[in-house]
Amino acid sequence: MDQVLTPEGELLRESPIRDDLIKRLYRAMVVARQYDHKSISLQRQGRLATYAPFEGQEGAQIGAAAALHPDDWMVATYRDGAAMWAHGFPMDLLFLGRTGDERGGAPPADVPCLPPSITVGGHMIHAVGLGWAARIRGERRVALTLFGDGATSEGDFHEAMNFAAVFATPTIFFCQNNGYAISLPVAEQTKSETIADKAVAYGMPGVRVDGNDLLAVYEHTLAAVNRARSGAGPTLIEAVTYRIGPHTTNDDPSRYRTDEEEIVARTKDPIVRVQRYLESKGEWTDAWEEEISQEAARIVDEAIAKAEAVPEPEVSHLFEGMFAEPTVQLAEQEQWAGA
Amino acid sequence: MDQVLTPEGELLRESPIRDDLIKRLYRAMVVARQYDHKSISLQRQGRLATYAPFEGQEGAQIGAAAALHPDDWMVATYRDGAAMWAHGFPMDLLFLGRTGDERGGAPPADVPCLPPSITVGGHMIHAVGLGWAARIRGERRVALTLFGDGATSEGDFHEAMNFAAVFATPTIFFCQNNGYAISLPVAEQTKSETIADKAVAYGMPGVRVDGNDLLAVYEHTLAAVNRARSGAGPTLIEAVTYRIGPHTTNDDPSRYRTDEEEIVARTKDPIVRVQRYLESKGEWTDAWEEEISQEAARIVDEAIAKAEAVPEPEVSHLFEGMFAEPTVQLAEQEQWAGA
Amino acid sequence: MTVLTLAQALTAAHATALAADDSVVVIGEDVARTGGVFRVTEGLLDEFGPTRVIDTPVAESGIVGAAFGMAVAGLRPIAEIQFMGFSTPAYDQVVNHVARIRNRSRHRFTAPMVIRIPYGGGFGAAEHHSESWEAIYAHTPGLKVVTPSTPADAKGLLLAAVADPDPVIFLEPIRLYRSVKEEVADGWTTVEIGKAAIRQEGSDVTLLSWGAMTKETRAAGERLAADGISSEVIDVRSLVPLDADTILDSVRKTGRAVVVHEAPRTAGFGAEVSALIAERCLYALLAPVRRVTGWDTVFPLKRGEPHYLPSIDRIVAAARSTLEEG
Amino acid sequence: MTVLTLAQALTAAHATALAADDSVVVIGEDVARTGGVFRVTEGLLDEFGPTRVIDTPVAESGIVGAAFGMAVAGLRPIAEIQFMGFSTPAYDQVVNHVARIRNRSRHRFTAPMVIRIPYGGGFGAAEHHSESWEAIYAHTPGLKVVTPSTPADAKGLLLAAVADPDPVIFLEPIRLYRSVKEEVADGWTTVEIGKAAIRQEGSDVTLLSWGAMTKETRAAGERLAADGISSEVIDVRSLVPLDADTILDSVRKTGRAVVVHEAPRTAGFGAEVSALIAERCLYALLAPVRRVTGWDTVFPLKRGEPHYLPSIDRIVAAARSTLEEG
Ligand SMILES: Cc1ncc(C[n+]2csc(CCOP(=O)(O)OP(=O)(O)O)c2C)c(N)n1
Ligand SMILES: Cc1ncc(C[n+]2csc(CCOP(=O)(O)OP(=O)(O)O)c2C)c(N)n1
Ligand SMILES: [Mg+2]
Ligand SMILES: [Mg+2]
Repeated sequence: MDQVLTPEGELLRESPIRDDLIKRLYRAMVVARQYDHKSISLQRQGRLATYAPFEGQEGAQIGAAAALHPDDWMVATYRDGAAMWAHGFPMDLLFLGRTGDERGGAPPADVPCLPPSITVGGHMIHAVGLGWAARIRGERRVALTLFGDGATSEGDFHEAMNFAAVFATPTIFFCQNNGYAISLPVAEQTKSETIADKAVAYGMPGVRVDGNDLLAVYEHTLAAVNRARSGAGPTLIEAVTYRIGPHTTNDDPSRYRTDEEEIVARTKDPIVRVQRYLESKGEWTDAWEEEISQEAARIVDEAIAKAEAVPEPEVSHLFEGMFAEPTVQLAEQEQWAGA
Repeated sequence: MDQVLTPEGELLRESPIRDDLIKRLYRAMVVARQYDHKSISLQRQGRLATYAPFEGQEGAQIGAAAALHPDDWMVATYRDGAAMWAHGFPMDLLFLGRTGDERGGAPPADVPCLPPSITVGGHMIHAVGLGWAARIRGERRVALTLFGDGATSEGDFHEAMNFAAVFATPTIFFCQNNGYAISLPVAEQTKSETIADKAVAYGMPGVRVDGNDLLAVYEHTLAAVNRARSGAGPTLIEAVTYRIGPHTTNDDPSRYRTDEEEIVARTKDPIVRVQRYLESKGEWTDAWEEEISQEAARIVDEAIAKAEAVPEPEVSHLFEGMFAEPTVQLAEQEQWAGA
Repeated sequence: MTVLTLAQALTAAHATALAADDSVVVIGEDVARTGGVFRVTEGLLDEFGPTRVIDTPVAESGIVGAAFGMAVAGLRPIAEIQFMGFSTPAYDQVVNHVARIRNRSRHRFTAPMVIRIPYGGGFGAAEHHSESWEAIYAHTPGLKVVTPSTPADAKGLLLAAVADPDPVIFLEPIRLYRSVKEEVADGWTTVEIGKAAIRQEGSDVTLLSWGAMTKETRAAGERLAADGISSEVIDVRSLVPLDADTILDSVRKTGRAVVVHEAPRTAGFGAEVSALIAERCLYALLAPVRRVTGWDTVFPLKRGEPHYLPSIDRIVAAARSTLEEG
Repeated sequence: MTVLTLAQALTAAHATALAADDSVVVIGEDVARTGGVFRVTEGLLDEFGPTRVIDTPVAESGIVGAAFGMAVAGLRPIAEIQFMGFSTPAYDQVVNHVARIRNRSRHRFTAPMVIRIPYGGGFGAAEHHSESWEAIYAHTPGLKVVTPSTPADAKGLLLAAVADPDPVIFLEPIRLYRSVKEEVADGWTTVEIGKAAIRQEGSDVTLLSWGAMTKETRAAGERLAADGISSEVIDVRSLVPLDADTILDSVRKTGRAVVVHEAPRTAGFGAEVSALIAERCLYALLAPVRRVTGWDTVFPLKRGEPHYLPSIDRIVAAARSTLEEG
């Protein structure tokens, strides 16, 4: 498992990443965590529907997103709000979606990020098709898909990996191995030594990185992105991380894991280690932390306000999304529904 | 790729297999090939529906089947008549099925062999469940499933391999890599170096053998069967062979491969090499060949006669297979159909 | 007798089946450790052990395909799909293998298994968690399709499904898991598959529904009764086989019918019920059959839900219209 | 104009679309090298090259899922599933993604793609090669579902489907691929999706069908005409959107209807058509609507086929019964 920055914040080898970028990504992780924590409390207040926390996975998501160009495709899941926001998906739309509103699935025209996939496994092949299309159209865009360890058990993972390799599509398979598929630990999901090893079955390079190590994640994702962009084909990246929170706000992890395990996991926090690193280089101060956390709070609060300002959907909301032009049946049913 | 017997019939290393068994299996291959050739001519005469020839794959199928106990499960495909027959599936039922009659799918109670799978990929997981059940019930039966190279592209292959490995079911995945999925060559189906390599993704042993080498196939399948029976779990076997004939009697291979390729493939015939080997040991004579080929002709002809003696199905044939007890709707519909 | 919710009745049915028959196994995602998303299989792991209560990787086709193999080998698997929206990856196994092995092998091999699928909306869930696809299963020859709406039916139908020699798609109305409580018989108790239940006898109009919609339908019946309209309320319960006699006898008596379901309207199972009624008792019909259904749209997320699900008002209005017309 | 079979018309439509629009790609199993099992894509590889005419590994979910990604990215893929029996592995992609991305993203992302599926029986095929599952696609909000029964419709509907901004399930009646020939317009020509075709005007009874069954239905119409019974023969053609007006206007005129399909009866699309008719023009009905369908059985293998498919006799008998009754 490749690591650049230890949990204690020391650099194991020279990183090509400049400190100003590291500071930018550190700030992004801080914003993401506030978004995550705020989402949980909003859900408790009944202002959001079920929420799937990503605490502990900020390094993986922010590091991966940072390796993309703005016009590269991102195809992510219900747990990837940090990555999606970092790729330009407006935070207010993430909140809006979580209130239970389809309007949260419509990013601006210049944000090539699909709405989060709720089904596990089905979305990876979409990133194959998106990248494939870019190549057919002569664009130099790549497509990165995020998914979890559990998704690698679905047949669709196999078909997506195989198509990507056979057709050498510019696709990056970014797996966040956060230890569990709801209650099932990775050791009971597969007998392969690592998830990265699965790339062998497709003649695809597979790399395993410390997913809580922002620098390692960024470095390897960038390499995979460049490889894809150059036409050399797909890469599987296994980012080893941990889901600090419950599977969703409905889940009770005590049914399947120990507090000790969570305590140990917390010592590997992806944000703390970057803070320590920056501090050691004199790039981190309490004042700056104060500044960015206040900024983060403002960003999150503004996004919530914007999301909650969206009026309740009308009856037409159900019908208008179905086709470019409503069918006779839908027009008729919309009338009945309105009556 | 492990090989014991060369195309010229010379033994590369000592084989544990006794000559009388080799003679028995040689005879089985001869019968199988006559069944195959006869099926093609019957199809041409309109006496069988579409047929999928297995010429060239007799070594793989007879060798694999020989490694099973009579009460082990076999789950095979439309191209595996040789293996099914060798495992006890009556030849007349194989013919009957090919005439287009569901009654061909009902082997005797003591033959644990499912009707051939027509869908590609879906049946492998059945061998996982069958083997799993045997273990739960405390039986020492194993389940062997035959499938082609093309089937490894389906998501169901992935889920079957993963379940078998995770739950250590007594399942043997026997892949006949015959070079093509209809028109698609293996090199365009996957970028993994070999199909056996795919076992790595499941932490499962994978072996690659010369599928035209009866002895190598038998040895490795027996090892996998013993391993499964001992509770050590599943194995993937890639038997490298070649489909000498068309995909089915509807197919025209000249659209996707050259005659040269077929000519070269014929030099690796699985039957000829065993004949040469036996001859070298003084175990093969023209007289014996004459004897077994006449016997084979008799077996095949009797099976055809038996199959063609089965009367045309009545209307009730459609309805009686649906449930243990017909539903009110089916009973009603059967009346209408009869009227 | 014990007072149980529908979810508790299902748990009891599982425990009863596992205790009564060694060949019964429970298999699915998170069914063992956590007792399932809805806790329906809670406690079974402790009581019956990991050999018979099995947590699987996330692979629906694998779950159904493996359970199918187990069933062919003589076990009686109860497979759980976490939500109906996730039943589609297993659809090929269900349609092409589970539903067909008996016919393909002329009874030589069979698949006595139950596939449990929580279904329906109304709880503000994420996408894919509120689907009602009963019609796509009911249209598949070789499957039985049942859905309970009371705790007693939940236990009785599940045990009947486990004992059934053929595969049964067992649809569990999520919205009713905890909303109803009633006395349920202890031990082994069954409800015959293929029989509808008349929840309320009446003479003016027949109201037909199944699953969660039985709740609004019964309420509509009460609302109509308050206005002196006598409705016969039928819980179809078993879509395949369908209890046509009970349905047709009722409509012959009332001359009017309203079919309610939350699945999309076009080619929903309500079309079969409506067609059946009009084809079999046209001359008894005093007014056109009305269908009150979900719309031909994707099931909406939480905020749109109120506009989607058939309401008591819509059912009442449809029933009234059949009286005004005829 | 050129005289073409239905299969040739489809080939022409592919060539026309590929030539007219760079964003069109053809993807599926054996579609390039061999031109597909039915040779419908014959010659396209040579003319348009491997970048746009793509042979894939055997993986239906992969085919549809990759085509979906391509469509979202602005291409117009035509994906082929080899036989309807093999469409189920892709069902999850179709139902949960292809049919939903527009709604999920409020028009921000769309999937303008065509999924071609040869379907129906009557040619003595192996298991899984004769299915008619139109109902399970018609029941899925977000999909259009069409099926041509003439060469001209085949070309016109396929080009309309390629040009459609939404996903279209394009069902090709295998039995008709080579059995009919007619003049087909050259170049780009379309048939509007959502319009039924009246193949024969009549006044006594309306005969409705789609796909391969239109053949027996037309023949039944002729048989009836010989006996002085005037039948209006309608090729529904587009199941979603359904041309209700044409269907209902006809039944209001004739007062009698027979719906024919080869799919299993229960919850088949015929139930929707029958229900629609009885719900919308009950008072115009002189006799109950009759459904002439395949049975609720697995589609039989070759030897049983004659007992399964709706015959001209069965259609004629059903039509007569509507006249005797009313
Ligand atoms: C096809 C499908 N099956 C089941 C589910 C229910 N489900 C939601 S998340 C999840 C676990 C996924 O685990 P993983 O891929 O590791 O992602 P994580 O939740 O850990 O981020 C499951 C089984 C689903 N959403 N889709
Ligand atoms: C699910 C499914 N998709 C497609 C087909 C059509 N089909 C029949 S055989 C075949 C190729 C299978 O190739 P392989 O697995 O190598 O077996 P082989 O025919 O070479 O023995 C295909 C695509 C099918 N039967 N099932
Ligand atoms: Mg996980
Ligand atoms: Mg092959």
